[in-house]
Amino acid sequence: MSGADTAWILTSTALVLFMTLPGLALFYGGLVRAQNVLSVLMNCFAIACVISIVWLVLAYSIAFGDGGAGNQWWGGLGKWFLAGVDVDTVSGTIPESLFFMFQMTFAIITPALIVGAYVERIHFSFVIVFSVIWVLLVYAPVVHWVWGGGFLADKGVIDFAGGIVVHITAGVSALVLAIMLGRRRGFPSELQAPHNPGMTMIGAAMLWVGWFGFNAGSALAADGSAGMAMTVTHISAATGAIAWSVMELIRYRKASLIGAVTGMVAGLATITPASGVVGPVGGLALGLAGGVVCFTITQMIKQKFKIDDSLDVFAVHGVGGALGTMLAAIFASTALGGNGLTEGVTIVGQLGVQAYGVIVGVVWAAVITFIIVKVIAMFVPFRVKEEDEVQGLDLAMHGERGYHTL
Amino acid sequence: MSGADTAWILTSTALVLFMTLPGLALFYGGLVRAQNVLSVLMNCFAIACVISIVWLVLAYSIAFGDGGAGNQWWGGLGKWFLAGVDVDTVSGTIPESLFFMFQMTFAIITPALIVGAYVERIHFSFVIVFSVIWVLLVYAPVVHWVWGGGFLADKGVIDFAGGIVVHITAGVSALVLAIMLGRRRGFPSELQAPHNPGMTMIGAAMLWVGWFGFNAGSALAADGSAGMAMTVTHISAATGAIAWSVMELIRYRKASLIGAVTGMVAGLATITPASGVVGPVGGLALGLAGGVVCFTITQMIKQKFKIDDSLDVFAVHGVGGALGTMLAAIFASTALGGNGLTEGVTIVGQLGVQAYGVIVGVVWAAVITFIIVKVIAMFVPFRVKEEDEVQGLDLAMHGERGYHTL
Amino acid sequence: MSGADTAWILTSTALVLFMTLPGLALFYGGLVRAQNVLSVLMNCFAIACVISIVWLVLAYSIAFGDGGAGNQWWGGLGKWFLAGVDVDTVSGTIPESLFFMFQMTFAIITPALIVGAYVERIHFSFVIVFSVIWVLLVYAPVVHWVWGGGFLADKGVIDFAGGIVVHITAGVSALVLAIMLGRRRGFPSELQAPHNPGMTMIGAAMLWVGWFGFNAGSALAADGSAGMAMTVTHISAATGAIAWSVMELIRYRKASLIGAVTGMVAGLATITPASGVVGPVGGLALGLAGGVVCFTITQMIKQKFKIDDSLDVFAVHGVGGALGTMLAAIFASTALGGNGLTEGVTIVGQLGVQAYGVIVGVVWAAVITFIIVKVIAMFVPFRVKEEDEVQGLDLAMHGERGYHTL
Amino acid sequence: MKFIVAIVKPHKLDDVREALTGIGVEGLTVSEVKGYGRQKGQTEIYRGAEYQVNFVPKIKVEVAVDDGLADNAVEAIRQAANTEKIGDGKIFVFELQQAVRIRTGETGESAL
Amino acid sequence: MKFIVAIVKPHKLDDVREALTGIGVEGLTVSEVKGYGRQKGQTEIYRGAEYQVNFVPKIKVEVAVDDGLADNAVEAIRQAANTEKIGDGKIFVFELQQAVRIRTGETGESAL
Amino acid sequence: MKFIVAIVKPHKLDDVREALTGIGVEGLTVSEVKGYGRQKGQTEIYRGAEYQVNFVPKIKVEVAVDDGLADNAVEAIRQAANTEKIGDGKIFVFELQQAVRIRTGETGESAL
Ligand SMILES: Nc1ncnc2c1ncn2[C@@H]1O[C@H](COP(=O)(O)OP(=O)(O)O)[C@@H](O)[C@H]1O
Ligand SMILES: Nc1ncnc2c1ncn2[C@@H]1O[C@H](COP(=O)(O)OP(=O)(O)O)[C@@H](O)[C@H]1O
Ligand SMILES: Nc1ncnc2c1ncn2[C@@H]1O[C@H](COP(=O)(O)OP(=O)(O)O)[C@@H](O)[C@H]1O
Repeated sequence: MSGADTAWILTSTALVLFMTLPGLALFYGGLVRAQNVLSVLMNCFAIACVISIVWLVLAYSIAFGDGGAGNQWWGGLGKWFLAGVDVDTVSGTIPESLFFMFQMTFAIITPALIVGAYVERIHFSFVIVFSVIWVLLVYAPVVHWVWGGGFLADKGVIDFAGGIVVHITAGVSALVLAIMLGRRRGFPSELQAPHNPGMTMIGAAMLWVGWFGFNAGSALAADGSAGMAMTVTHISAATGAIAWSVMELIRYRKASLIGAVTGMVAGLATITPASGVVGPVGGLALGLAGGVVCFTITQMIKQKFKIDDSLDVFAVHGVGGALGTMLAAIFASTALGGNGLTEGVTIVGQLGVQAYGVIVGVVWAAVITFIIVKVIAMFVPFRVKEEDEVQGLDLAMHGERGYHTL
Repeated sequence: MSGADTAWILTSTALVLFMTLPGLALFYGGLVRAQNVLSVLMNCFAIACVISIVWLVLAYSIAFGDGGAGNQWWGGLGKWFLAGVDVDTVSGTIPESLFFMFQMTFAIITPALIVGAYVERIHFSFVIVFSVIWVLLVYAPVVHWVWGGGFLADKGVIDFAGGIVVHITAGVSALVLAIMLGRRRGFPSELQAPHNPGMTMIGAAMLWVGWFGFNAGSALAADGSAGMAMTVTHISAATGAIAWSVMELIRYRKASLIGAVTGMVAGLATITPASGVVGPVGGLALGLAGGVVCFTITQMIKQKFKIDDSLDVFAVHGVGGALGTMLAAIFASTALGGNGLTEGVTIVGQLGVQAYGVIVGVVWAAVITFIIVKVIAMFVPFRVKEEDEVQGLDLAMHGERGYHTL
Repeated sequence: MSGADTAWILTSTALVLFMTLPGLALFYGGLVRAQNVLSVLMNCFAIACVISIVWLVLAYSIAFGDGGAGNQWWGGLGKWFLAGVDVDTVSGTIPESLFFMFQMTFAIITPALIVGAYVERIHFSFVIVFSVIWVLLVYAPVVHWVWGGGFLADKGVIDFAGGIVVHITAGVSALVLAIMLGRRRGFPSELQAPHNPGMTMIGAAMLWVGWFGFNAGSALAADGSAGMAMTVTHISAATGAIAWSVMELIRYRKASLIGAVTGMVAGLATITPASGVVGPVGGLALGLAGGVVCFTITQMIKQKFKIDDSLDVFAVHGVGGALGTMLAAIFASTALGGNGLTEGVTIVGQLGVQAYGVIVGVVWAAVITFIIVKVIAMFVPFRVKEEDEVQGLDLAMHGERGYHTL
Repeated sequence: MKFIVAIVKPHKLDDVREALTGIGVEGLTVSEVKGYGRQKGQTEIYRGAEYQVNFVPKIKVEVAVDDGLADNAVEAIRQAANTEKIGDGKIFVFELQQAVRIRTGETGESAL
Repeated sequence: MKFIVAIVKPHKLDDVREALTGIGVEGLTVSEVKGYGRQKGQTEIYRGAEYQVNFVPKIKVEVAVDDGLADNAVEAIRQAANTEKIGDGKIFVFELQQAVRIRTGETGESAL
Repeated sequence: MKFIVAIVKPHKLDDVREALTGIGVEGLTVSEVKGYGRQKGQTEIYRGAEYQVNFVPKIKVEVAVDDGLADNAVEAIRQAANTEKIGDGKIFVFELQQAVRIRTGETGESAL
């Protein structure tokens, strides 16, 4: 066991939890109407709580257990309730309890990302039931395939910190769920503007800082790999923000704060799968690609397809994650400043592997999400009543109001 | 000296300071009227400042000095102004300057917890004088007894990260102070609702993240013990939140954000003394117990006893801390996944020791708080004038207002 | 390479980025009118993004490259785009990629500090262009002189974490820029009060916590030097806050939250250059000096000189940084609990060296800022139109509004 | 001239504005208010304590119109704001003695 | 019908509401306003600079009543809002030409 | 007595207040409102979507005056609030039947 690696992963775990609570919650909370802000915060908070228990009871075992004969597909149930793990158990160079915690924070943020698709109209009960089942059937298996020794790991898919595992699964499921749930009242022409862009910026800043734990923590060590992952992550975030702002300047003559921070998230989602294999120039390239492409898709989803993926989960995370997964194959090459592909693998070969991984992630997330939404909606209210939507979910679902002045 | 342990405790110190500034300040600030928000923030901030100086000048020495013949009772004055401590002085495997800092952050948050008892009506001068004397006469001695080699340590009391030291002392003193100060105008029937639950949630999220430093930092090492402490802490927080929310659902048909985050804090307070000795199942059990019991007591204090412990410091911290201190004896047993009690000690035996520790903490905190409040109130204004209470403390005490729009 | 040092500097990097995003942004954002809050957040955010790229492309090389024959003056262009740095490159005991990142966070916050001088009236384009050129021509060279082996390092100037490098350069440039830009409409008699002091306090708290990374991180190691730097930093922050509050109490009979947190920043700016060489008593002394002196100068700048350095960047950072740089020479002496000056150097001798460093910093920052403002203003709009100033920069510059309620 | 004050449900604001512009009204002024009436506020729960909220958020629309337009305007507001649920609100009509357009100094009906 | 507008101190709102319902008023509308008058705002201090605050937070209560109830209502408000300190506020009474209940279309006194 | 309601641009509030106190007005009440009229709100952009903002922030100034002061007051407001740009706002004048000072119970002009 390495004390130094342990020290860094303890810190990284705190950083990644911080990304969701309060980072992502604020990021999303500022973008909705004032009457729905608490409901968004509550969604993120409640997901963090229930998924923590789900992770302990079953999901960690499915993701990182030893599935024996079926290990290609899942990790089995052997590690439920952390069976067999005590203070002294080690995973690599760190305590397994810590590895469990670090990975738990990923399991929390991934379904929390989906919140952005269904804000302002979903029933709270549905959020809880959906998130639990989604983590068990979509997230945990994909983790196992990519990071737990499953079939995508065997293929050699590169996904350093979760382009497929986190961003594609969340982004694609968000799109499916948004379509099934339907648009918000007034979408797209008469929506209310984000009630508190400053809150969104605070959340974005916390995501940026926390992402150091996400990507540099994924090195699972306090070494040069972590240092370089942090560097490229940061560069991509900055470039993504600049790229998005420039797109806005060209199109609207003004660069907005919300635009800049959205571009930052796009840059971060894009670099995530590649953050352990590319160099600084790769960081620049991926941030630029993420900013420009995600900006374009965001417009298309809303304006052309009229899909109310309310806070652009698919356009930013789904698209960014897929883009980064593909570009990782290219910018990993030493000629572009990367760490190099595995001996004997060509860029084109790796691109094929990456595409395979992306497709598996997209299809699995889409199909399973479709099925579980259909099934859950039979038992649990899916969308709130129109008058609750009008009044806002804070009062309707939680009996509270976000701002009291009188 | 261990660099790895030092790295983690440097981080933990930052995390625990973050719990108070701005975590706890926001947690409390969101729960009061808009006209008192700055006063709450100022209380927490000012306590952090003055207690830092008090800790340097005297309190650290009382808590962690070598009291010689009287070491059962206090640590003496030998270490005032950190006498004898320089860059190279070591405490265990970390620099003593760092140990001093880490412990200082505990000395800051403990009196800051009490703020919740007296908001919206106390005089600012009283807050300062009371906090200084309270840390010297209540907090520092109890720290010495439990962690500094005093008589409770000798008895074998288990209090890993401060159930007795932090939560019982703060909770009990809060109750005494709330009774002595009297109720807020309008309590309990005509209070104003919390002015900004979102602010409370941000603070709660910071408390959760910071608590990793509090509990896993209390291992004073970057090892498996820290990893497991982080795990059980997290599980208990999540379970506490869920438990409280379910209680609300049963009783009011709605789960509120404020309820969920309060349950989280209850879960955290409850696990704190036990976080170094129990396993994941203990985390679940203590979180559940903390959520249910603290919810029940919160209602009783307000509705039955009509005590205006305004932000429920006693019901959450006092009760949670005591509960966790007792349950630590049970869930430490290896049969329940814990690390095991000391060779030769039975659960029942340990329960007796724990009860002894709890009683000592409760009695000491109650009696000394009663005395010092009586004495200080002779010299310093205790409660503000009624018109200042109506107008709000922000303007009356600090000449500022929380929100300017016109 | 040391894993432990790496773990701590990874953390410190996250902490220092957190100081700017969202710390400083919130600190400043709360102090302006509600109609300018997003513009302040956007200034800080945009500076973080563009300076990150500038640091990668050129500034890091200028600051920390090997300038060969001209190394007294600058580091040359050899390290542009991190040329020659890969995953395995080491700088001291940590990966060079990490050293690059850690230093980048300093390069971000320094121009962001200047934001306080020009809020509520500057054109956004000017902010961007100015910040880029300022980092290249003012910041990066001074870093090289002091920390990169340049002529001030040769002289033996003590500047542990950036009194000259960060606070003097930012503070002096802020003053020059504020004078050149002119006062806000209504200054000084009819300004609007800070729209959200609570936001300022949140930012201040984040600055405090993040400063642990700034100062204790500047030890570039997880050791006693970091522990002691953290201790003196904290003590100085607390003392600065108390000192400022007492000044307010004497003068206005009330201690405000904004005053307390401003004093805290003054204490932090003052201790920064000295944080690696003084002991706890030095921390007390520097905090006290910082609080009292910066309070006094703040009043003078506004009331006597009627300069609208809107958020007191010069009075707090410029003055605090210079004061701390001088006092470092005195409180470094072992008699006052410090680590001692270099063998053979007297306090008076060191004071001379420090004064030399301060003067070089002040003159360079003032002259170059004056020149670049003059030049940039020929090509880029400097101040917004009066009606945009009245309406607020959020809408005028970014097409957004900070708070939506209707 | 008449001065019409309508208290309506917040989500009806856009409908009311469109109805009024539809009949030729060129300007209006709105503000956030809280209403007390037959419609009761929802109970809010905090820390296990119930807070009975007496006031319900409403929007106040104020519009000055020519005498000739007054009845039309009242009717337009009524139809646009009506949901047939308790709490739909009230319309109040006042006599307006004088109106002035600040920019031009025009007075009377031409100021509207 | 009369339309009564009262400007009162914020913490008196509940007393005023209770006094009005006590005499049979069934609805009212309130909003946050800032008042300027004999009562001066407190000085606020920021960064060692004093800001003289001209405006004081007040609550505006608006209530339409039958002619018969008008005097009672004015008196009820006056008593409930009175603290005998400067800044207690004012009550203004207007003639109300018409009132309409949006939900039902009722007009006149039955609309209140 | 007259009751004057002025809708003005937010940054003109201080000028209006000074103009009114200049002619002897001792109190007034202001509130934040949103206006709809010839002046159009600025477009806001969020995530690449444009939001056309219909309402513009305005300040409502309400002041009760003696009959004798009414014309002066209207003129004072008009001059102070005038920027000669669209959206400067309106002034409305009403007949005020009664005014009461809560603190003393004074009525009529002496209550102002
Ligand atoms: N007498 C009144 N004077 C002023 N405002 C009133 C009066 N009665 C009702 N209102 C306003 O009208 C709103 C709706 O009234 P309410 O009694 O709830 O339902 P309804 O309009 O269906 O009768 C209230 O919330 C209040 O703002
Ligand atoms: N002439 C007026 N027109 C409109 N509102 C007024 C007028 N005079 C006073 N007010 C309102 O009444 C409030 C109280 O008035 P003030 O002069 O402070 O004390 P008092 O009511 O005791 O005379 C003011 O804050 C303002 O809102
Ligand atoms: N008929 C009206 N009734 C009530 N308020 C009005 C009316 N017309 C205009 N207003 C108010 O006056 C403001 C200014 O009007 P606008 O038409 O924009 O410009 P101008 O005052 O230059 O004619 C509007 O924002 C609105 O608040």
